[in-house]
Amino acid sequence: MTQATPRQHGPLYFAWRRFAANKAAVVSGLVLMILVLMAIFAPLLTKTNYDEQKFLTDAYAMPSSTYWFGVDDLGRDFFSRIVYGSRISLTIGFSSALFSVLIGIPLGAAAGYYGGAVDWAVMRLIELFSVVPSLLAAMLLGALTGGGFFTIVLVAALFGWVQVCLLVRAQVKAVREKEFIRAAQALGASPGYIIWRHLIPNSVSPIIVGFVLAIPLAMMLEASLSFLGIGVPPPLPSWGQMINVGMNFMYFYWHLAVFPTAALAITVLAITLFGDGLRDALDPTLKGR
Amino acid sequence: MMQTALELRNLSKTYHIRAGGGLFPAVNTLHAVRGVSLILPRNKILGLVGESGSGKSTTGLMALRLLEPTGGQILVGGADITGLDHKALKPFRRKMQVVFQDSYSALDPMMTLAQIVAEPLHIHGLGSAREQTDQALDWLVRVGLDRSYGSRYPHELSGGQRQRVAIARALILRPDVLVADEPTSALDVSVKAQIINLLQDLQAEMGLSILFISHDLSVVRSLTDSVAVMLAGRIVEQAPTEAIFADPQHIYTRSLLDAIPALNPKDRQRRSFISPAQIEAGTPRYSAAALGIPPSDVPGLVQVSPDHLVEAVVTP
Amino acid sequence: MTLPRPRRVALGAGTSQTPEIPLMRLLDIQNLTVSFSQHGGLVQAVRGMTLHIDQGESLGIIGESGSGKSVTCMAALRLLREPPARITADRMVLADVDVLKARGAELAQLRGKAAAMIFQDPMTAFDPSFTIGHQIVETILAHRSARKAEARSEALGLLARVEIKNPAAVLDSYPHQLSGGMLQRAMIAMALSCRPKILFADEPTTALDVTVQAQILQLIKDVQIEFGMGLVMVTHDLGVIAETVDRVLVMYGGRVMEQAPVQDLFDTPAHPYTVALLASIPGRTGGRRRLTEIPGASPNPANPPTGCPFHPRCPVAVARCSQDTPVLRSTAPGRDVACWRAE
Amino acid sequence: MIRYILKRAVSILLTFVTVSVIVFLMMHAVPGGPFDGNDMPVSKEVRDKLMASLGLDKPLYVQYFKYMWGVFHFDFGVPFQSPGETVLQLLARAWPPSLILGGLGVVIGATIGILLGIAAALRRNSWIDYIASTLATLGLTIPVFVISMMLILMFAVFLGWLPAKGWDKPNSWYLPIAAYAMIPMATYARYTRSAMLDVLNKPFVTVLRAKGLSERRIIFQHVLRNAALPMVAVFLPMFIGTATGSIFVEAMFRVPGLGAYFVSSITLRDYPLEMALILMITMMFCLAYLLTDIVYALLNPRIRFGGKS
Amino acid sequence: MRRLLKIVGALATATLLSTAPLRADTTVYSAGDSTSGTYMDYMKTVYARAGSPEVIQIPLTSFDKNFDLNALAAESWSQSEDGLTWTFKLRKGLVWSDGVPLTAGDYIFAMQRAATTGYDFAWYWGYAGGIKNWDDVTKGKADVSTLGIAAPDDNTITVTTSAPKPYLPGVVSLWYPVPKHVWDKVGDEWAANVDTLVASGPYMVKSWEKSNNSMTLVKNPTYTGPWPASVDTIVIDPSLGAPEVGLPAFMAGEADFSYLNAGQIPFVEKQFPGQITKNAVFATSYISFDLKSAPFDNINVRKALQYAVNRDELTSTVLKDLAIPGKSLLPPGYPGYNEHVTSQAVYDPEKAKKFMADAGYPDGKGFPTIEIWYRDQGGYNGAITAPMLQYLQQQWKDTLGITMNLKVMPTKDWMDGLLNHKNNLFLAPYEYDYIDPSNFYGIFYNGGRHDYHNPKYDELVAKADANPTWDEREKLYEQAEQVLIDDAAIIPVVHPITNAVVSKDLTGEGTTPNKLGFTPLRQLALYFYTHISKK
Repeated sequence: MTQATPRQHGPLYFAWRRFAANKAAVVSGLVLMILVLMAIFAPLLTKTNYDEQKFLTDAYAMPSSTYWFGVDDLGRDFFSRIVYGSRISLTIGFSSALFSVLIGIPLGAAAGYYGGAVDWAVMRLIELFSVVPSLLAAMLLGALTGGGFFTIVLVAALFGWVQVCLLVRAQVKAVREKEFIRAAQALGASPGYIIWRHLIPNSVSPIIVGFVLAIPLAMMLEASLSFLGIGVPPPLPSWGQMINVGMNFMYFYWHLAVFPTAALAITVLAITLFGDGLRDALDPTLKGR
Repeated sequence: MMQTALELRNLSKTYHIRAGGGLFPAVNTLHAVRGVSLILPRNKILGLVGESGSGKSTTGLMALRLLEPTGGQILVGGADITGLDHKALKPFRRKMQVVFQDSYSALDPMMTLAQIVAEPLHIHGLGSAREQTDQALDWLVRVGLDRSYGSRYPHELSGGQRQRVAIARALILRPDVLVADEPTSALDVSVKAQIINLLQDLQAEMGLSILFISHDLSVVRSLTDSVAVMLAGRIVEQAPTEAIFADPQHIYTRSLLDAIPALNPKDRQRRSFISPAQIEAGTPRYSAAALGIPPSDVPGLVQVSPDHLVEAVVTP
Repeated sequence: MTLPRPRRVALGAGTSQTPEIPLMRLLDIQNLTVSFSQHGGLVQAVRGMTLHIDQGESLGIIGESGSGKSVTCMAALRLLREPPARITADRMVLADVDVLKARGAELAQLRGKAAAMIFQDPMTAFDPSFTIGHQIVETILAHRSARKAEARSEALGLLARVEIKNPAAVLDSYPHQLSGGMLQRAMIAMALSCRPKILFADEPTTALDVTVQAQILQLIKDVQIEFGMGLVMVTHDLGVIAETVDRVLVMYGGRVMEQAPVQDLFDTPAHPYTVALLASIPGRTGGRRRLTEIPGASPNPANPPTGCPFHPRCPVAVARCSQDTPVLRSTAPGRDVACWRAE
Repeated sequence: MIRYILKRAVSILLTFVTVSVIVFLMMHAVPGGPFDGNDMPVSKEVRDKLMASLGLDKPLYVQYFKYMWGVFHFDFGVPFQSPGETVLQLLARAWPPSLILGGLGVVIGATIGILLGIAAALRRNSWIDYIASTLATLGLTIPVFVISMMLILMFAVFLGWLPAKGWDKPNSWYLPIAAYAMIPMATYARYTRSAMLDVLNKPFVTVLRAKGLSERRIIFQHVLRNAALPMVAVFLPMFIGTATGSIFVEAMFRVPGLGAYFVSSITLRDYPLEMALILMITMMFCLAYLLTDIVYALLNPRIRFGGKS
Repeated sequence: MRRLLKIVGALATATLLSTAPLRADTTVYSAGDSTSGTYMDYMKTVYARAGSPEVIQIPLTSFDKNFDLNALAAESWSQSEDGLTWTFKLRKGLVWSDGVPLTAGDYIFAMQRAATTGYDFAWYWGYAGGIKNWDDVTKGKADVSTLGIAAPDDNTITVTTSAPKPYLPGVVSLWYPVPKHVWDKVGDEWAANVDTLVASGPYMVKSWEKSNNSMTLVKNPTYTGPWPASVDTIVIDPSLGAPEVGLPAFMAGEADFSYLNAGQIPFVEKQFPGQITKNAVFATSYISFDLKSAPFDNINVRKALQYAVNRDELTSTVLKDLAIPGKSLLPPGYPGYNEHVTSQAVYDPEKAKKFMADAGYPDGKGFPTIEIWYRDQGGYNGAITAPMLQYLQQQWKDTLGITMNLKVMPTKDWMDGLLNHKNNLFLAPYEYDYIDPSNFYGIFYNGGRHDYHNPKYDELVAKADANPTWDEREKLYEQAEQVLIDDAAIIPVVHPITNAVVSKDLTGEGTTPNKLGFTPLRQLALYFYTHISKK
């Protein structure tokens, strides 16, 4: 009866097609995948653990065929530390983003769907977070909680959810006006059903984008907090902490600052471009460009 | 006696809108719908006609309780559903369904057609998941699609096909009343005819009662049994369809009919703008004595022939 | 009217123009093809379109969504983004200028001055940040050297001409403050501001109410005659065609199916598609009834059928229809049909 | 519109008060006080005596109201770490460098960023786009203190062209401002690009082309004007965010601005200064958002004139 | 000239500088400490003082680069028979820079004010000075007039201590005068303002840029005491204190010396060979335990940790150039430093393992995960703490099988944790205040800083403190330290040192190493600034 193509594809398939056409995003995705694999299989890639001071006599050694990224001030193979550092830094990024999303989705969905007083309350909460200088709050929280891994995740999530929440709220608000929501209401569906079955699946793009773009924010925050001394405690090799230490050696032992900075920059760049690609691919308003 | 599927009694909707600046802006009251009373008889199609802003869609949404009326009552099969809460309303939801104009926004883009059509069954917990899907696929066939469409997504379909899916979803619960809010205005001519025919067929098969909201008088003429014309939130004329086309009483109805583009270039005519003042001046006047009712300065619905109501001023 | 600046005259004169073309011919398109690259594939929206329009003539292009009628107009003014769009034609001359070769200022001069266009949705057609007056005045100033005050008073006159009751107020209004009908009038005024030789109207009344639609159509017809413009009315509504134009082009699947004077088309449609289309119009007669419908759906431009694009839905199709694409041929003076079965 | 502004003002005031309460409570919940010793413990009696002399022995709510009452009279107290002056005097002396640094940084960064963004949007997917995007992303991917360090090494240590620190000589401004401008530049380049693309896809742009306007006029008058609207919304808050001093840039270049006090007020438990800094920034953010709302309304005829839709 | 210098590459800078023409006035560009201090008044605030008050006021006594005590404001001093009262005779003819004579009353007043309104110094004069009634006065229990200090006449100061303090002349090296005649007019603010900041020392303040606490000091023309000013002008810029800033400034000729961080040392060795000096600190970084809670209430655990520290490897690798092994509480060269004590601080992993097993944690099994808390700070401590602790972390893990986490915190939090027993393991730094063993041993006396209570130790330290004979004192201190070692109460780890690059133009005693090989530099500010000359 029609000549429509026989293959069936969901909307996400077309998003994928659009994404695949974006070279920068695809390359970023590959880089990101390599980084994640590197983090997962760190023990297989490195000759020592991140905290083994095996090369004390070669401390500060420059990069060479033996030590690809050199040796740090504590006699540790710097390549091992960079590789293991991807674990810490990516974990901070991902878990902060996860918490951001976990806080942002329900609040954003509720605000967008119910509007009125709920929206007002959520917006005031967001306002609260947007007028407080985040770094100051981070330091205060750091002082309160004693710093460390969880403080960083907490702070990043605390200030990262706002973006996710706003994205989800805007999307839910837009989707809520769609007639299929009216149709579901006419069928007697409860608000919970509508949010769960219709609004959240249709907000998957902003959620994914919000999640991906929250990762680099958290990673950069980690670097900043490390600079202020509220970072991950040594000897855990977070890139931010390594940059902070390496800065002192930049005059001569440049490798101690350059490699972690490059690792952080490449990762953040990859995630950002990947996120941009995802947004372009998923955002229906930019469709058909 | 004719059974009533849906009855609206004196239904109205008022919005308060702040206008202007200053500390104490004037609050304008917008009467989107004022005192609309309508009866949709069982197994009939009633056309609700008007231009944008006339309140016809608002009336339709209120009839479905998707919008809370400011005043008046809604009766479904004789039962008053005006004040019912979500839970009490749910059984009535099964009896009343809706099809919208924009078929693209009417279907969840993230769901397959089978899921979309089965959703009413799912919400009302009718049958197992398998039965629900089965029934949904049957309905796809019934509205002229193929069972294989069940695994497709809305964006893969044409506008007409999507509207078929929307109709399937609306009718899978076998409702008594269907509110169709401009279901054909976004469609191409050739597809429009398909959808009108489909509605005709299903209406006849299922004994459905349809409230057909449209601004397109041509479609209304081909589809409906009777027509109510709305203007600025009021009904200004109501009559069997042919009576409206053959003998429009209200000047606004006449202007609407005049505005229909000619279907033959030979019938081209000059048209002029009809202002609200002209409408007011053109509102029919009837002698109270002839009608046997007390005179009044304000327009009200007057019965001019057995089924023909028109808004008119009753003069002494 | 002021003369165009000398440099542009020289540019215009320098472009290719063949002496055989009658002086009256405003637009001449031969074998226009427009395709879009999408997801790596190529979608042909217009396939071998040929049309012409002369001074003072009104041409209707009718077709369903996806038939390529709007794309044709956009292509004539080079308003499509290239890429993804790709336009080829044996000939595409608008007001003696080769549109496909025109660049930059020459193109800008073509637009608005040689040909103006009004669009389907007046609500999104104006820049929301500027007043109506500003947007009309800037159009005038873009094509003519005039003082701002002159341009403004001319804009005022134009608004009055399009039957806007209080033109001064509308001049200083922002788009969001006006109704759709009012905006469409303002858009017509803006289109007229540089006295174009040809006016493209792309579904100008689809977004409007019935009564407003009637008024706008009347207005377009009036100004077309008054300004002696050529008119290209693009629509899917046979009623609009019947109301406004002299000659009709029926498009389907990116191709021209039939061309005829409007009365002939309605009286004696030649192409099966036109016949079916006319039959499916609702409300022609009184009484509830089933309509004559055209089965099936419009062709998918990404995957068009071979042969005649209409053959899968055609009640009189023969084997040949699915293989060979029928060419548009003349059956009577001023009448062309692309159908193997048409005589 | 006045009503709209008043409504925003009230809501923002509410936010401000909430922030002040939360911060005050958090501040005092942090263990240790201003008089806990550095190298050797201070005896309890001495500490109590000193705490009492500053009213820190009173219940928290009393301290809060007392402080806020002072704030109401522009009395922010005396900073513990610099008791020779009032908090206001300290701000008056430490803020100007931050303000100049941040202001110039944002203005220069935003200007370059906007130009990059425009270029990138107009030549989408061309080499200009890629270079602009890379530059923009670089500013967001390398921590600003590393950028600062690289600038110092490059221009101060190895080339010796510019001083590595300080704020007293005119040429000591270049490097910190350059470092400072990176983030606004990156943010604005990204933002402008996407806002421009957004507007370029609007139907009215096609209409403008159909009217025969020159591409230059379309871009610079219409597209930019419409793209500016969402950009206005981020400008002021960003300005505040940096005009109050970047801890990092100021620390790296030893600019005598407010930056250092953010850290020291917290580590030294300098409650009056800590509170004043947070309140000040919060207040400025509040005002910035309010102002943004107003400017937004002024730029957007939809809000300015109300009307339909 | 200066512009030219900047354009020429960094390599040439040093050579060009050395041939630069002599300036009419000699100006030294120097690093300062605090960017945030307010009062240039040592007696008011020790830790947050602005600039270098020790250069503009004259203390009673002071140490030179060989750590010998010199008489400054005090011409002579004597101890009473019972050893409880000291009499200091002031040098005659000392005047404030405004011409008002400097009297004993200015010193007395400084101390009385410190006892009543100060807090930074409260512990010092009680603990180091042992001044009679000091603690009661600071706590508000006794009137200031009962304080054991007096000025019988304008040139005499008497100090009464609650126990004999043979080293008191060293302690009073931190006793600076406050100009009472100015204070009476403007109060504490006298020290926050150039106009009222009268000087009694070799230099006086000419200008003071409040925003970054940089200041210009010039010769005090009224100064008649020992150690007169040796250069015309000193420009002190606190921001130069950090090596990252100081070195670029040094290379640009904007500083006459700069401290170096570990990464800069090899770079400077190449660029400025022979110009690096090591500087005396006299500080100790040690591990301290909470002796009252598990697992460190078990002496075997503490001993195990003690024996598992390889100080020599630590300082030859991780802390190369930054520290020397810390095998006793006292650093080498410090009075009382004892080879016998240090010989016991050996690295013996086998012994360590045995102690661990004895404590019930063979191979660290069952040993809780411990956290070590350390302070977030800059300077030489900041440079060594993190690497040192990571080294220890790894070493203890390898040797003893125990897991240790690190936690850094601001000083206030650290002190709070230490005092309130919030953790059981700390890294503590201590830098001398006056040159006498009692300074270090006092940290553990009667609770002191660490809540360490051992009657035997207290008795030995008290005896040593009070004994007038140096040899006997030295023996008693040795015994006291032995108690600490036997208790394994602390683990001294390293003595930090600092490195600096010094311009060739800067010469004099202040920049030449002492007999131990250390240069005094800014660490001994008064000595340094009065014993340098600039080409």
